[in-house]
Amino acid sequence: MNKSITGTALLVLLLALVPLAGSRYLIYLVTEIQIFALFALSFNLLLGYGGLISFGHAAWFSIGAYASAILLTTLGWPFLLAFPAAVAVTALAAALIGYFCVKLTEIYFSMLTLAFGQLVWAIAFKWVSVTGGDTGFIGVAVPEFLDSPVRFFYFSLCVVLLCATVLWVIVRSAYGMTLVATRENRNRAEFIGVNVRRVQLVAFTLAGTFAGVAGALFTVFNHSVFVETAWWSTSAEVMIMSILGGVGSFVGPVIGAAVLIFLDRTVTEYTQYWPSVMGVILLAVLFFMPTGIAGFLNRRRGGTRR
Amino acid sequence: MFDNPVLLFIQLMNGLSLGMNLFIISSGLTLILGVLRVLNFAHGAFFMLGGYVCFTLVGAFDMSPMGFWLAVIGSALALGALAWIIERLMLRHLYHRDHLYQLLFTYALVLLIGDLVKVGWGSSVLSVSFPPGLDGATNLGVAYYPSYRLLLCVIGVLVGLGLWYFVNRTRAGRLVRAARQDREMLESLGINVGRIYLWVFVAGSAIAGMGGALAAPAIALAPGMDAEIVVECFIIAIIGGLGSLGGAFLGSLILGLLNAFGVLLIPEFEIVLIYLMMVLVLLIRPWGLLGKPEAGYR
Amino acid sequence: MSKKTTALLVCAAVTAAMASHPALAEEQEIRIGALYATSGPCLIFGESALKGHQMLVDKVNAEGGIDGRKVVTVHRDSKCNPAEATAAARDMIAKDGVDFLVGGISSSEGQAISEVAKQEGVIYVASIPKTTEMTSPEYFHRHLFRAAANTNTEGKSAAIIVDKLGWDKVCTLLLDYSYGYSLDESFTAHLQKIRPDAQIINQEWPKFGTTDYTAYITKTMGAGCDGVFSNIWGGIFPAFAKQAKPFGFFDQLEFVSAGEVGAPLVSENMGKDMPAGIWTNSYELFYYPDTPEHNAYVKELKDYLGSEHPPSWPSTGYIAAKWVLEGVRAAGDVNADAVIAALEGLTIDTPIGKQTMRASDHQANRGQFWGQMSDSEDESYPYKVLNPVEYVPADDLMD
Amino acid sequence: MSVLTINDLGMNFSGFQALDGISLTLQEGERHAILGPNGAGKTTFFNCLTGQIIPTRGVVSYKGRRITGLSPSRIVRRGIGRSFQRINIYPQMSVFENVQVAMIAHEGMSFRLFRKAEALFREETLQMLELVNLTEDETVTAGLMSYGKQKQLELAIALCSEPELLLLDEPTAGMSPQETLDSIALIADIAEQRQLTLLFTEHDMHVVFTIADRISVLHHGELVASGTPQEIRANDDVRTIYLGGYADDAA
Repeated sequence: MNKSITGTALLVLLLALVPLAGSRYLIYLVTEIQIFALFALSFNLLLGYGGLISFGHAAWFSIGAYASAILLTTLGWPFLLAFPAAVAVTALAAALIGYFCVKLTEIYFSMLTLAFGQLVWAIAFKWVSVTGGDTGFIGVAVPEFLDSPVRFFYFSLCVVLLCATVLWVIVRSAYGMTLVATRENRNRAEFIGVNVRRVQLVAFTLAGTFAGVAGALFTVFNHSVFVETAWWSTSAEVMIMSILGGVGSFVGPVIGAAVLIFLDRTVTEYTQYWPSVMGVILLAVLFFMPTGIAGFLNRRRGGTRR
Repeated sequence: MFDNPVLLFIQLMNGLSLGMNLFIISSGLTLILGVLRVLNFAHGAFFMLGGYVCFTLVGAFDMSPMGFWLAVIGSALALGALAWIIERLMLRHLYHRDHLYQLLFTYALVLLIGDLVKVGWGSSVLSVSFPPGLDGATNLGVAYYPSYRLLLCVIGVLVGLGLWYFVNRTRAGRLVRAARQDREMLESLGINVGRIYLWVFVAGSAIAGMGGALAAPAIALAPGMDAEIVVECFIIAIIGGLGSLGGAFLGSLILGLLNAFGVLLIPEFEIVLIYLMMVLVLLIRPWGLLGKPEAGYR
Repeated sequence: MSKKTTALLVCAAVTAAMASHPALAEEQEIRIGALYATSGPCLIFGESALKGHQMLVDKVNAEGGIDGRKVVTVHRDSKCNPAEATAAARDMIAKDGVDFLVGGISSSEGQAISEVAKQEGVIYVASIPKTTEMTSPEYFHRHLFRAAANTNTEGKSAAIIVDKLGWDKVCTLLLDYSYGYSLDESFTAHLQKIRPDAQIINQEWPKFGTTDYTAYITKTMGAGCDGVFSNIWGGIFPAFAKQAKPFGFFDQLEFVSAGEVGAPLVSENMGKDMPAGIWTNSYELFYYPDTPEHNAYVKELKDYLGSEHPPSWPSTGYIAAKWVLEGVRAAGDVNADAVIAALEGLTIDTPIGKQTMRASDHQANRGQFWGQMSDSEDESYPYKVLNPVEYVPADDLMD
Repeated sequence: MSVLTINDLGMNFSGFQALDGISLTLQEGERHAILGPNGAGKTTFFNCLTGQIIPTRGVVSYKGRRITGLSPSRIVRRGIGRSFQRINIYPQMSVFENVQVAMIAHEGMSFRLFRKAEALFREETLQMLELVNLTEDETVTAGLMSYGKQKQLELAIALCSEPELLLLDEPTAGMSPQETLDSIALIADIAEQRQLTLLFTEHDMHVVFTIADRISVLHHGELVASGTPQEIRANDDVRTIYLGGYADDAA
């Protein structure tokens, strides 16, 4: 156990040194990786631990993003109030919509999350006066203490690490084990007295909340919110990050996010056919590394329990 | 606007013809979804590829009177062949795997086919003109209506009847229905379910290719056209009932009529309305209007 | 967090650091970041505009650069997505050390890049985005310049033509997103001013991303107007026209279209399906005007692209790059403040005539070519052309 | 004191009458076997009792309180445990975790987000494993164990909710004769220790007649006969329907 703690501590220390490397590109790159790593971790709570395939996880990312933009700019709330409020709004939305989604199972659950995700996109697209419509919500009022790449890097790092730790504790908690049980065998879970739907609703709300945090961070990072983030391709992207990284391990999605964002930034410099590169990588993972990068590494080391 | 009966009639025809057009396109998706239980994101890409192949073939047959129709058949065959290769080489190794992997496989196809089109046909907007004699309108007594769209209605109904007849009246069709119900049971009876899956995937893709070719004259072929159509196909599949051909027919009609009459009633919110309808159907009848609930489970 | 996975993350971070060391910017270099989409639905424009940009840069470098300074273009793909455009713009500034940004196609991309330019203090010349929102007091900042015509110019030019055609009952067919809304504003206001008794009796708003326009076509035909003002732009116009033709839409109604449907490439793609008699615009036309600067540009473009009838989109990239280079020439330095001061009020020669950059809101008085689609007399070009055609200047239409 | 009362239970699957008017009462501590050929409706009967399917007719009440219509999780919390014909355990979790998560659920800790699970109810879990002789398999991944051991694990999981009534759906199906003997002895012993009421379906005549103190026979969804093993053995209709007339040599 302590082996992985020292490993994590080393990594966090290294991450903290990134801004000192003096390259703003690296700061922007790692900041974006942090945000999408949190987004992927929140998604994997549902997929890896709960066995629930959501096609609409981008809905929470964009609700968190729009909520923070509106609270910060249109309503002019102070940041330390607006940020948590945006996350709370997302949590509420996730709980409300989750209540309906967990009523369904298997492909119907996925389809309902897709439908709600697209509904969020359509509302964001049409509600021009509030969300800026297809042009997006441009020019978010970012507070002074966050207005430099380095300062925001550290703020984002702290928030992401805090959320990751909370997620880490949750997946190893009594609830976490119960959630895994509902994935392993829904029927048996019901027969040990567990209300499976409520367990899944809690997971859905938690996943939505942490996705909302990532969305709110993305707003401050970009100083704007774009309606494209609510389109289903964003939900597909976060799913690919988790699969690429390995849904079977807690850190899998983080690796998947890092690899995908890094490739996304660099491959396009060399070729306009980056979609094919992504397609080939996806095929390679599907056929040769089904447990993703983390799973592949773990298996090579004797495969410990996640 | 309701006082103008001619306009109402024409809007109805618009809705019906769009519905039939959408049915031709989405029927392939429903067939594959129903039997293989694979959510084929690449269906839109097959549709797009069908349009581009038709463009090339029309050019090759350089508009001999039957040129267009040969191109349509050619596109269907081309997509069927491509589907055959994809299934044999890759997809069939994923059947025993979790649905997620099949789904991501089709998403990888979307990325690859998108670039294939860009390399093969370049990135500019291409246009296939109407087959000779069908670029005008026919007099329906009440009003003139574009002949090509009327023909699409007929073809749509024919495809519907053809599929219905195949699935319900032929021996192969019975096997397909059985494969949909219980794959293990069929395998235990010694029936090569793999071959059924292959031919269903090939047929579904061929229909999508044909749909692309038939739609080509009425739309512009451009990169990215696959993304829009695939969401509409999913909406149709859900409203009608996952895997139910009758459902796809009904879902297509509903979407077509909604598009036609949405313009008259609520143009502002049509885009929101469609997704709201998708949500409501899933909540009230998850298995869709004509679908059957799977297990009698609570 | 197993040992092995942390090792992997460490080496990923290190390789990123090495690859990220900003290229050492020698004094003399002028580094321009060209943000044009080369993938995604709008790549038609991105690829073409980038070629125009590259053509000018190659020519300038061949002539020894600007006062001896070599011009370097760094291209990143914005993928027709504002979030990607934001990330690409940031990387260009942070990693590739660009001094200027050009590009952006849709208004959302334009706004996104403008926001990054504001934060990073880098000059951004918008090549294609037309939304007036970008240069509105709320979003305008001193590092932003716009080479493209804006929706005021386009909407008012269309109103002038509608007035000239003498329509009394007007219909509109505008796509249901910001481009449609801003055109509606400028067109309606100007029409009210120059033709008070003209009435807009029916407005259709086709859904974003729709592929079937028949419902809007027949409703518009049923409204009983003299003509239709539409912004169904060049990329999707072929689908609309082919669906409208069988209904006799273009026989019954006159048609004025914004969105560069007059671009030669659109005519070529549509061939005989392109309806004759419609009025529309284009950024540039290889066959008009017959001026020395324009003929020289067209010849260069023919050689550069190796096509007899070059498209109009390269002119957008060409002119935006020209503004940057002339700005540096006038300022004698790549320093942002110096170039901003030099650009304000600067007049430059472009293939489509003289352009002046307004000091007040950093917009060039970019006009557009408007004309009526008719058959071309030139046998080697069997497609429809704009004839009659004229360049509608923007000076009193921009606001 | 009657533990479980079922009256006029009926289940109609759109036309097919799976269960038709079953009435039965179970006394505390009773060991009641349900006999019946395949397709007689035994599993449907169990599913109706435990809330997986809502019966179209009839009322089931447990310790005097109605449970028809409740969800399985609520029924289990009332004190009814169940094992399944096809084993229902958590394959990728360890044997220890399989039992531990049931303990957590029983103690109402399932929604404790921040309580570390690793050491929770360690003793109770180990005791339960000992009860079903799975102590040395603690760290084994449940899905990899032998069929017999998985059945024992499922029994342990069912016992975690400290049921007073235990429903066992063919507990010895697919077992070798020796395994059957061991598992029967185990079940009888545990039932004895914990004063459990048992309701189980079983094919093995030997098992039924050694352990059950009352037997009911189900045929085409109807309760054909109900009584002590001797009465059932002597009952002619049972003999013809179920035992096919060779009952005398089976005795």
